[in-house]
Amino acid sequence: MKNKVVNMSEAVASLVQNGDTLVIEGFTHLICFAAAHEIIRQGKKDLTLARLTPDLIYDQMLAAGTAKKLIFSWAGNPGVGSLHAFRRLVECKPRKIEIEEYSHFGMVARFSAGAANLPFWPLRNYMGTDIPGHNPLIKTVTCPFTGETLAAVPGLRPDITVVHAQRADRFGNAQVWGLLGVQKEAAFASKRVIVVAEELVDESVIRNDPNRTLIPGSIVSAVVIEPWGAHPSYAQGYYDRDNDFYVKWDQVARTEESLKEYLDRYVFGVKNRHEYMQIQPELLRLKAKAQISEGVNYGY
Amino acid sequence: MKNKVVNMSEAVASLVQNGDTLVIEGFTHLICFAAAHEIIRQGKKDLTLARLTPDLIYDQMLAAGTAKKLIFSWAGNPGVGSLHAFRRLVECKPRKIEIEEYSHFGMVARFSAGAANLPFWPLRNYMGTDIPGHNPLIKTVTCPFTGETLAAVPGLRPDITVVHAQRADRFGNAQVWGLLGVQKEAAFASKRVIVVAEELVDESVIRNDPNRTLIPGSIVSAVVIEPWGAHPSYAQGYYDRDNDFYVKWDQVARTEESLKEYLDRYVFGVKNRHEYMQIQPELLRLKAKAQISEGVNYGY
Amino acid sequence: MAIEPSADYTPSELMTVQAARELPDGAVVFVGIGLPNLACNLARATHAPNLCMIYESGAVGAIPDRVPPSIGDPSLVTGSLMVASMSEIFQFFLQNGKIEVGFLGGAQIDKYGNLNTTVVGSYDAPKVRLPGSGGACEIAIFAQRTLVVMKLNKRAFPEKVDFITSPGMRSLGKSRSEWGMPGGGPVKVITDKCIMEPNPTTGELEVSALYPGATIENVQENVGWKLSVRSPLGTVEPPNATEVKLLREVLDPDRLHIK
Amino acid sequence: MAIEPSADYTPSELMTVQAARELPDGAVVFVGIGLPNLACNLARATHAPNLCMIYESGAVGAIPDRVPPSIGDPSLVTGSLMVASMSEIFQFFLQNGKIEVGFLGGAQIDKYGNLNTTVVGSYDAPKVRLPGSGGACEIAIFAQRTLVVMKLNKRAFPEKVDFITSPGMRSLGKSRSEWGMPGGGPVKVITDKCIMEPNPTTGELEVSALYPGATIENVQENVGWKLSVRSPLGTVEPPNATEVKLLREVLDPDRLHIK
Repeated sequence: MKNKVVNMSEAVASLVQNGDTLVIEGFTHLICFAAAHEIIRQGKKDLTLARLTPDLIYDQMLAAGTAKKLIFSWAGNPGVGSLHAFRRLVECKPRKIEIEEYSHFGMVARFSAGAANLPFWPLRNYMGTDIPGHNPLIKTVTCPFTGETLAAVPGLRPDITVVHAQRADRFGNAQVWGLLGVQKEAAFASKRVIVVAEELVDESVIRNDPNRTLIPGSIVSAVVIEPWGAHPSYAQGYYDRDNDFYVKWDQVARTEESLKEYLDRYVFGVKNRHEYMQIQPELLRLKAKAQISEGVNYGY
Repeated sequence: MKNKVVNMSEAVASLVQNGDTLVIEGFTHLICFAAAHEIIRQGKKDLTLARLTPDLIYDQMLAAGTAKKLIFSWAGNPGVGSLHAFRRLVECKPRKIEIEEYSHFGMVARFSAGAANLPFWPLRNYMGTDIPGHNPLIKTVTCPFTGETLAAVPGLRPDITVVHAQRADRFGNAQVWGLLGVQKEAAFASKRVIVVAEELVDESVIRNDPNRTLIPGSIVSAVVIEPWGAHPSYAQGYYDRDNDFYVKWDQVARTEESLKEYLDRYVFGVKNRHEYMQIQPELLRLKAKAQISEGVNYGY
Repeated sequence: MAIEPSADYTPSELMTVQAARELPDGAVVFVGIGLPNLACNLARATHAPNLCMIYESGAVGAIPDRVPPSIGDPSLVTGSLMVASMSEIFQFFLQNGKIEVGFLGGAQIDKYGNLNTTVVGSYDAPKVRLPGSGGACEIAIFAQRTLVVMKLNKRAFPEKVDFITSPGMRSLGKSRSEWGMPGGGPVKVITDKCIMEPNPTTGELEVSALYPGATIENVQENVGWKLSVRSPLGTVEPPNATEVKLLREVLDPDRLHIK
Repeated sequence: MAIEPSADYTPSELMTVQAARELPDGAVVFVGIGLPNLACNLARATHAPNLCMIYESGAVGAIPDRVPPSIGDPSLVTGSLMVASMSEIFQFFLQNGKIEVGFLGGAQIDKYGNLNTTVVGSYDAPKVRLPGSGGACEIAIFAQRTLVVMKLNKRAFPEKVDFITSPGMRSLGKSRSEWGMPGGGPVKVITDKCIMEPNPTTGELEVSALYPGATIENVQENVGWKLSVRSPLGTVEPPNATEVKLLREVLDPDRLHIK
């Protein structure tokens, strides 16, 4: 296999195209803000952003004008409240962006179908709710054995998915522990995959514990090594979630002006994640304490 | 949660009923021969045995007269050749047992649907083959989005599934590494689950590395601690596969008489797995060598 | 455990205690953040030490050593029993009927227990755009029973919600059984003045117990439909000193959730 | 690497070497046991050090340090790159088109490359009951291309197989594209006397290369349909000394697979 390590700027320039359907997943855990910031810096546009929880990361990308459409299931600031940039775009008629809305299960099903190369995924869901009434892509399918009517959602095949991992080798074999979200499904569903890792490790580290591998290098287009690349999200065993930042964002995003100031300083005002960390040395307080698991025997 | 540890005899007596659909899974790895032997000893009958690879374990159960039906996808002796007891039952007209045959993907799909409580599972398979022509449970479903015709198999919901694991706590939280097969899907699909573990560990060992947990105690009915319970199959990190036994089985199973002698000596001739190991001290040569993985940091 | 009643308690504390008491020991509970999380931890610390807490983020059997600000907090993973992928959480746990109790809340709940967490006003021209379903829709459909925890307020308890995100006992003209919903729906709505339960025949939420000091009039003036009242009305044990002390000193010392 | 031809080699060695040479460096290969496994390991040891070997058992990027007697051998896990569940193997890898090369064999192959591993005789009254599909059916349908490795023999190469377990270029009256099969099918059938390839138009297997010393007559007398022969016929480089030495001394020293 060939060495796929590049820097974030190269990865985004070569693999993210205007108009792409882009996925940066990670459920609370391992959300790759570093990739989002570089996409904003490079002025990518007309993206369709898909993600269960748009979270601050897509609030920032929406505010920066990168997107024409959002596919999602929960658009809030977890534990805090609203996503204000998102709300400014949808609390008006007509909306300033397209939206396509599911529940979490529906989004998980869309990624699962995409990863399995199936055109749809069946689920027993949505009866008695107003969700399908506002989304024509939630249809029904009849079970050929029981005759039951089930909900069905179409497979989602992103052009590009960014997977943040704790560690990866230079070929893209990526290992994750802690919350797994739908990162594996999103990666296998995607035409192209960028792995962003906290730490570059030798292939032998991966081979030392193969059950930890989330995605194999064979489906990966590029590897970016970006310590602290998920801040203000977190990486189990590397650094804690910056809950203060999530609270602060509620104020930052409340007006277009304060949000723009944030982007000017922390996104456009730095060249890369390294500089982002340099101007915020206080973030090092989030470094994880050690709670190391014990090894298991892979011998025979 | 309550302590669910019982011995194999109690677990089988209370949880396996005549006429049940029974699954003992494990793909080459972690096949629970100890449970099969106890089921044979207790004279259970009219079972429907489901498993991707019937392997020696179901060859023995078929020979012992426990089953009325077999649901499977590959009935051979891996790396060796035929399952002779199986062949004696099906190479005649009419067959002496019912069979229901899929490919591996079809069986995986049946367990996946069962675990997800779906009545069917779609797959792009079986076109141009004679498999569906001999199995009316392979049907088709039409995608509501693209109009494509896909294959569909029905969900499989066993009455009882035996999951062999490297280690478990007394509540049934079970951890597995190495090959995972379809054990998780089979367990979640099943009405009742017996976990058989090589080693009883404290709950704290499970909590020390939660990403290794294959199935949670909340779906487990009983826990049996049975070292060497998978022999002649293997348990990664505990003992190697007894490849010699697989080769030898080809001779043992070739006639009803020699197979009966085997069962008389190694199944009916012992009370439990402990005695089975005592009369074969040479098996200790299979004990695994150490190749311990490194821990990861779960701190934050 | 002390059974002496607490000298004082806030409405949030009262609601949390009522919710905790609905959780039997050993139950498998799908936990949301905020008061439900506190209620589960309170139950674990008192009568239900073996409660199995599952989060839609994938943490199973979590024992967080801090108050988790989000359902994906790292403290939910460290020391948990299992990490499941979200595909497993929704398919193998929820859709498969393995979740006994689910917690729900929302901006609006109506007389059939339908919940709205999507939009106030119309979907295409929202007055307030809320976050949306998340996992709430499927929790409402699949959990064997759900508990709703919400403060009374006329805008939050309309006769009909603006958008049904999570179906209650009757929605879009059909009952749960007519829709073929596997779960039991909202068996209790725990408010700050009373407990409501669905009428077994009509599915309408009716007052089943009043808190000490509350009156039916207090409740009715905060609810957008004509309330039925069960007879005899159930009683509610106020929080005891142990429960209040645990909430204040151990489970939410920084008052993140209990105001 | 030595390119001196080997002084002697067996038909199995010749087949294994031909199969190995079909594997480009870096390819993702779905490996079966026996000769295909040896062929992959030989390719890894010679021109394709970065071959990614995937087994239906779930081992990805295996580097076994012994000859694995089964596709679920523990040696395939120790030191591998990833363990995938079988659900992932079949859905995310195979059905998702991520497998470039699949190896197949069988008791019978017919003129369209259809393979039978299910039954000789009729399904309901078998002369010989074979193991069945395992993953072969879906490997044949989904792998970007498949390689078949089988020794010539009149019973093994009938005009029509008794049961189609794994579809070839044309089955049950339709071509692969008419069936909508995603994979490319059997691009090469590697026998002990020749290599066959499907005719691009008709899908019939025809002789594309003869091994040194073999004749069309040798081949035809072992095959149950009238063989077409490509013109010009391709040539086949016999095994070189390095390849034979590797097979005999390192990869299969106990002659488990190579007879």
